[in-house]
Amino acid sequence: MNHLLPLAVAGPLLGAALLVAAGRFVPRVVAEAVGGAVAAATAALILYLLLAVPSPVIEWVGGWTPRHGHSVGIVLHADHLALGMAALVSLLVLAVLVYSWRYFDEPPHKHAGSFPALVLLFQAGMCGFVLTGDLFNAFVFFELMGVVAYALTGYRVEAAKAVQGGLTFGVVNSLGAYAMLLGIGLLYSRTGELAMRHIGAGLDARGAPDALVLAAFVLLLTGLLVKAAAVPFHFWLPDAHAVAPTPVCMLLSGVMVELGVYGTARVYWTIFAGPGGIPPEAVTRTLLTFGVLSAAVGAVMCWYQRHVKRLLAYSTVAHTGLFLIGLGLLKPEATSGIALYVLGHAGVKAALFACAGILLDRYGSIDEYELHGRAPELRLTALYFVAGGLALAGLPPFGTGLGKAVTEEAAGPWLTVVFVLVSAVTGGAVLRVAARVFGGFGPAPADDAECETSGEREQPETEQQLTRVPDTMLAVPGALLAGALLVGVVPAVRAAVGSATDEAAAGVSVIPVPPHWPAAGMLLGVLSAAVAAALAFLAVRRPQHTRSRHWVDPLRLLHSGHIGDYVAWTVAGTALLGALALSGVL
Amino acid sequence: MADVLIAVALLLVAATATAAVAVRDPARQALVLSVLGLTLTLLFTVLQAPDVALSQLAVGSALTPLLILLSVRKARRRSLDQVRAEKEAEEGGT
Amino acid sequence: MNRRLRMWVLLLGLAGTAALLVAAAFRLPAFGTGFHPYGDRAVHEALARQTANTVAAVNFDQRAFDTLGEETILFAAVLGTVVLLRQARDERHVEPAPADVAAPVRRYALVLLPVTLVAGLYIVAHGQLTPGGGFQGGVVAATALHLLYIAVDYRALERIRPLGLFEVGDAAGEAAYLVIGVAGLLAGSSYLANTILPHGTFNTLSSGGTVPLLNAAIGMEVACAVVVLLARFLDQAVEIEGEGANEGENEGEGERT
Amino acid sequence: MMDVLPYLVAAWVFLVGCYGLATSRNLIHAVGCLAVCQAATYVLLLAVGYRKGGTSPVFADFTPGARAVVDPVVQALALTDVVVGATVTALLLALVIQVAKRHHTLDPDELSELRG
Repeated sequence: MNHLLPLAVAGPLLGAALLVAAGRFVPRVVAEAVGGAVAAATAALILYLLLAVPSPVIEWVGGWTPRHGHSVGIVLHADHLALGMAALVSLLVLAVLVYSWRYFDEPPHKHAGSFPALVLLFQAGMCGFVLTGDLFNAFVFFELMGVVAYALTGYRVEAAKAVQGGLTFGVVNSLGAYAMLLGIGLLYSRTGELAMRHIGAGLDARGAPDALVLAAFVLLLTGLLVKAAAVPFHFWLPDAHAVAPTPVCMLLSGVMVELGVYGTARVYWTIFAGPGGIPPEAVTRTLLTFGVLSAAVGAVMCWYQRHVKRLLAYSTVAHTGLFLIGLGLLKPEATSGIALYVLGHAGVKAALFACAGILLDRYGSIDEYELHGRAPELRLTALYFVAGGLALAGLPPFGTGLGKAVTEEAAGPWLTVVFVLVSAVTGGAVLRVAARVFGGFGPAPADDAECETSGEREQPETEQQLTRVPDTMLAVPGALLAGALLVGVVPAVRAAVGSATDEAAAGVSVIPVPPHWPAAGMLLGVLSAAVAAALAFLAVRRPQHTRSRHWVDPLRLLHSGHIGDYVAWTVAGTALLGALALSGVL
Repeated sequence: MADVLIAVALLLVAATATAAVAVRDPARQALVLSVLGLTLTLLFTVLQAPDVALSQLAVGSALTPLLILLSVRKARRRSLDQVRAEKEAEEGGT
Repeated sequence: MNRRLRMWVLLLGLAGTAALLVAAAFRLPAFGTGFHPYGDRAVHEALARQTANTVAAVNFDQRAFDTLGEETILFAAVLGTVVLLRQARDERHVEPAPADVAAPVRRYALVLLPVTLVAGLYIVAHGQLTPGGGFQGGVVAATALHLLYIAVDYRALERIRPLGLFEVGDAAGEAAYLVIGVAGLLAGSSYLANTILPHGTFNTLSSGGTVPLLNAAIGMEVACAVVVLLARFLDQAVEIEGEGANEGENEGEGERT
Repeated sequence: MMDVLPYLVAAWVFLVGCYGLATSRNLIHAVGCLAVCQAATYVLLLAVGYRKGGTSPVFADFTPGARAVVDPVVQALALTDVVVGATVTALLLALVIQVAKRHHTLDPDELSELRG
């Protein structure tokens, strides 16, 4: 028990309230510094709780400690996995605030503090979501993250695409959230409780699952998988991530989407893993199907992008698919693996977005074709970009490589093929961009803007087009990549992540040794990095010529930017979830 | 007796919700949503939830429809502006 | 995706989801017969703390952390709206024309204004006793101010609506809630603990410990937030014009007073 | 019939809202449909908490223990939900206004900048 735990949420909120109240009186520098200080203080608090207090930290907010095993309050259940995620969120928020130091053109008139305030609210929402042990409270924070994220996505109101992306994001995510709330209502009707553990116990007490449990499971997962952008719930993600301000993309792709996976894991472990929940075979089938589908669609779509931020967004879809596969295996080793993978991916993906932001602000374009050969002078950025691409492909000793290797070992040969291919294709796409944009290799690709979003003629997000890249914008991606590297090389991180996931998933099964670098996994990591480099080389040498038809065109046409389509797919996805999990209750 | 009231309120909610979707003009939809807010208020009252009923009355039947109407007004004004702007924009290329 | 394909995907999805929901409906406890362990405990604890309106006790005491999240969502949405509906560089302000209002309408609205305002404050103050509370009262009070728009015109509303002050009020309400929470922590109990004040006598205005305080904080936040929210939408609908009506490029920097 | 009617109404409202959202030809209308979807959640929550013969859980006008009351917890949840719904609607409408400004249309069929 530790009474300081709620401050991980209340602290950033207080900072945000302060920034809004005082934002009209203080200059921008002060507002941004206060935002950074509050984020740092929160990160320090969370790290203290993570490192110095024995797990799990359980706190009944309002002092409603249970009597006779029951309470009327809200419980925060912060085991090491939750605190680790909260720490990741907070550190990334800090990195983003540093990166966006004096970033935007100009803050809204008389509202100097609004961007840092929104980011702090985002931090509070994400921390609340990971720390809470109460299902309805999780919904509240889920909505909070959502609301802030929609506003941040549309932050540059003058950009037509940005407001459209924000709206699509908002509509699809809100629909998911309402589905989730229906699921919460169903569970409450069955168990009369809201604390996740008590709901789980209540279900188990009733014996075998029935249609109600199935419906609740499907509805909860709909909400969480919309957030996690699993195919076919994923359509909002590329639209939002391609257009959101770069610092916001770093948060959205780096950690918010992964919180959908985290939420799925938490809900399954705590509520549905018992005999009254959904049987493991059904869960595995469901999550593997959605995972493989997301990984495949994400990787293919990623390869065929020329808008660099959209390309990175699709690679997030692909990697989230891999995380879902790892989770769906329901093996402790795989769970540890994806936890490491998420950590490494957060650093790498945020760094890549940061580099894309540098390109956008320096050249006023984010289009691979248009930027061809234009950025040879950005050596450090080029280095980061190549390192990021290799890390994404799973090259040891990056954290992504370690996570991938550990998960593959638990996944068996067929899924290993998926892991290698998906990471090679997404990494290869990034390397291809690097080769063309920074190296100017290969002939300039022909322009065929038939059915795609190009990134030409974008407005830089900074005050003017940058002539020199500020040090903060260069330092942050470096630090993030270094972080991703540390995850891979420091054995203590590995051991801590391993024990944290084991503790969190204790209901699933028991285990054993902390994750280590498997020899085969290392080789496969090198192999996928090599495949990625080869793919990039081939693509640069033989640019896609203008073709009237292409086998991926139907898939690309599905990504139509049409809200109606996205909603239809979301509803269909719910039905698919139901169909896949159905056998579990028959 | 209570059951009959609840059933009536429920059916009213279902009917107005359907109407709110079927009415395709946003300004009219705002009015139907306002009615939906009222039927929900009625339902919550017979379900013995006065607190929720009061919020729903304030929010669902007043605030939300008002915001929708203001948005409609803004969008309509835009399209009027647009007609005027169209000619100038031709050469400017926005 | 063409319309027909969308329709097929949608209908398939709706059919599947409908089957799921209907199957679940038949497994739910029959309407009105469920068992409510949490609800029963909540009633018991609310009475133990002298809060007559148990819904208020749940909202502001037992699950006060939810309400914190809820108010933060409101706060964030208002902040987001302020940011999203800011005057863009290619837009300018136009003064709305004074409007003629029919005398009976004006009288009616002006009489209603103080009544509504008082009703709003009453609803806030009695949140722990009778249905209603900070949220409902706040909305009513905020709506009251807008009767002025109906009664006189937009400019009259703007005069009594120093937006900056309301924005600060919105943040102050949020901050007050957070600080009351911290007070519980500093008093040696935990965050948002309702133990720093005596719980008072059942069914009186001062009962419920911190419940009335939190209620007031919410009332203030909601009233201010709704005013700001409506102001932004009204601004867009009444005052801000786009480049379409804007002849000169640099008129867009129009400052507001 | 009364045993399941409230739940079926909730399901109907949710599905009809989804249908409207997917087939909407106007973004403001779509946001309205989303509000309809949300109405389903209120109906479900309050229906779950209802108790036959129970009164509202407010003891200002009768002594505690005299009568059964309906579940106050779901009412608190529904209250939160109402607020969340209103704010989300407001924020989405703000985005719709900007879409109308920047794209000069509210018809989703005509918004085709983001594809592929």
